[in-house]
Formats: sequence, structure tokens, C-alpha cells
Amino acid sequence: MRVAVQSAPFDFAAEAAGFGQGPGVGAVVTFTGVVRDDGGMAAMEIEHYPGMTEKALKAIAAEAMVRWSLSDALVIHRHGRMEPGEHIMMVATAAAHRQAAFEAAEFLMDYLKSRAPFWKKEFRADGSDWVAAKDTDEEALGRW
Amino acid sequence: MRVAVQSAPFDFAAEAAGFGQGPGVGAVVTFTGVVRDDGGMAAMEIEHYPGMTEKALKAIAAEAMVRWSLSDALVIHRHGRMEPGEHIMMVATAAAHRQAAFEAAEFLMDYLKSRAPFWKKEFRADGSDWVAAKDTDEEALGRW
Amino acid sequence: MDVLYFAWVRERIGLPKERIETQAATVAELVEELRAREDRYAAAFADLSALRVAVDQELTDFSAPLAGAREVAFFPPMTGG
Amino acid sequence: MDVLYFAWVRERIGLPKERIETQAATVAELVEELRAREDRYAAAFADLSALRVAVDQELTDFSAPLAGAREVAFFPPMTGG
Repeated sequence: MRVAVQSAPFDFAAEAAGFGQGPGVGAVVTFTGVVRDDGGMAAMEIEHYPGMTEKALKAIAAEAMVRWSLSDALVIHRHGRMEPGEHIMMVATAAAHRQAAFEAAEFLMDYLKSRAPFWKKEFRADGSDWVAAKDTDEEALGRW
Repeated sequence: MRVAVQSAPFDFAAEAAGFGQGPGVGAVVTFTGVVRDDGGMAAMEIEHYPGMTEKALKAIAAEAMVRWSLSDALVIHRHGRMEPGEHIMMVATAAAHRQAAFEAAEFLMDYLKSRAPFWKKEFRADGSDWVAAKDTDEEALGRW
Repeated sequence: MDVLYFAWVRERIGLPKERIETQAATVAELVEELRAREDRYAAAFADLSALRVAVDQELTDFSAPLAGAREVAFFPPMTGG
Repeated sequence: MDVLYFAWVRERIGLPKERIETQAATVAELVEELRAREDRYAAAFADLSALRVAVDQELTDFSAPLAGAREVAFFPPMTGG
């Protein structure tokens, strides 16, 4: 299990290549979040809570490891300024079977969205705005 | 959208690196199936139905593209002999939002498992056996 | 028409493909003809609930008509992914 | 104790962190003290349903006790991922 919070870009392909090699692994799921270019957004800035962020991500990943008997889990989340097309974050899960790998990855994403201390600000030609939390993201936690 | 049926190994990291680069993509999900080494399995052989396999995978991928408004979809599935640790297959989905990317990837996997003409045979020290289809795989289709 | 067999159906019958001249109107009628041929066919088609069928590379069921069909394939439930 | 502000709470109050001496027994009492200070605090804390709070880097709610706490943080609902 590995958790990283960083401003530097990460290499999704290299991370994916090195993940989930252990014995007994039959299914690997990855999720990557990408900065969308819709609505004329020029850049995104992600603020976070140093110290708490790492703790929150570790707690979420550790819970997923136990709950779905994962062989491995990986969470990488960037902060700072990013432009459209850049990778914001990724999670990866490795398990014996596909259902556990999928469910654990979705669980990690739902918790990251609403429980890890990150805040997104969008920069457009006409100004900037903090991204509002979606009710649907909060509701998504209900299924776990 | 791309579909490949091949006996040659594929490079999961390279495939993942080149996938989901389009405008409007906010979420990329990949699934990779790996030959498990459990139960003393020495090798796996996958038989397929040339011609029908490609048609079935294209139909499944095309349905996912429309149903979840995907930006892109990729399905690679190997046939022939594979050893523990080797990648059997992968799917990748790219969408604006995470729910569509996850659902489409799970849909592709559920249909691949039970509707694409592949058959797995396991080779062990004491002989070989065709893998039996699981009721849970058939039931998984019910949700789509 | 071409009749194809995969996985343990292929192994039980002992060949992957054969050309069959038939007047069978449906897949089920073709299965009856095959069963009557030899024990290995009777063994392969003993339990239809353990088999799947494709006509011209489309999954279908045993009641499917064969008029105009060029290719019929019999195989166990798929185990891809 | 250290009080931290993030995202638009930080922008509205105008600083990321400050040291506050308080006798407040709960987060809610601390909020009342801050609101009474200046308009920018009153504005930031106008609608508590739009805010989240962490005590010593653990998410909690406004009724949480502050006894022994070293760090309290106020911020809007998170939008990671």
C-alpha cells in the first residue's frame, strides 16, 4: 500500500506498470482523474491540508485493503496548479477477483471526493471560482 | 474505440499511457486481468472463436460507448497459452465523469466474462481442466 | 453448413469443425441429427443446459431457425475476461 | 491553539492560520467568539451548513469538544479526486 501527496506530476503509465505484481493477483483496476478543458477553463489549482491529507488518504487506503482483502492499493493525489489534460490523481487496486478490485477503487474515489481535504479552484478567462461540492458525491458515500 | 484479439502479450503500461487523451476526458478507468498462480496452476490456455470474438467485442464496446457517452474505449484480449503473472486482457474507458467510466468498465468486464467466445483451460501438475462458468458471472449481467 | 465445436465440446467430439449437409429447420433438430450419429456426439450433446450455440457468429438459442445459416457453433458457457 | 482556514474560508478571513487563545469548550463556542471579532469572520461563518471542521486533523462536527485540542481547521466541503 502506498499513498503520495505531491505537487509534481506523476507518470501514470510507469505507476501502473509497477503495480499489482504480487502472487494471487488476478485483477487490477486503475482510476485516473484528468483536468477537463470544458467551459473554457484555463487552469485548476488544488489546495490541501498538509498533514491531514496524508493521514486521511492512508486511513482510506488501509480501510480498503482490509475490507476487500486487497493485495495492494495505491493513491497518488497532486496539489497546486494544473492545466487541462494533466493528471490530477490516480488510485489503483489489486485483488484476486474483479469485483473486489472494482469496488475498492470506487470506494477510494468516493471517499477521496468528499472526505480527503482537497479543494479545487477553477481559473477561467473571466475569473476564478472554488468548485462547489456535489450532493451526488456526498450521496455516493451512502453505499459503502 | 479499439478492439484487439491476439496471442501476443501486450504492454499494459504503454496501452494505458496512450489511452484517453481526448478533450473533455475527466476520468479514465482501466481493468487488467492477470493469470493467478493459486492452486498450483502451471499455465492457462485460452481458446476462442476467430471471427465471432472480434465481432462480439466490437459490439460490446460500441454499446458501452453509446450508453455511457464515452470519449474512448479499449478492449484487448489474448488467446493461447499464458503463465501465472501474465496479463490476459484489459479494458479501458474514458469519460467526462468517474461514474460513467467505472460503470462502462464493469459492464465491459461482465459481458466479456459471459458473452464473448473465450474458454479457459487450466493446466496443473495433475492434469488439465476447462474452467467452469460461474453463476455469479451470469448473474452479474442482470444489473445492466 | 459448417458446424464448429469449441473447448470440451470440441474435445469430446474429437474435431474442431466439419461440413454437414442437413435439412434441419432449427438448431434443436440439428442437435437431434448429431446425437443419432455416434456415441461421442450423444455424449457431447447429453445436457443442452451446459451448452451454448451461435448461428452465423451470433449467440442464439436451440429454437433458432437454420434457414440460410452458413455456420453453427456449439460450445460451453464462455469464461473470458 | 492553532486555527487554520482553507479555500474560500481562508480567502474570506484573509489569512491561512492564526494562533488563538480561547476558553471555548466546543467548536461551536469557538465559532461564536470568531464571529464576534470582525465582519470578515462573521461573513466566513455566516452559514455553518456550508462549512466543515477538523480538530487535530480529524473530521468532526461543531459540537466537538476542544479540551486538549492543538489545531482546529475550518473549510468548505472537500472537492478532491
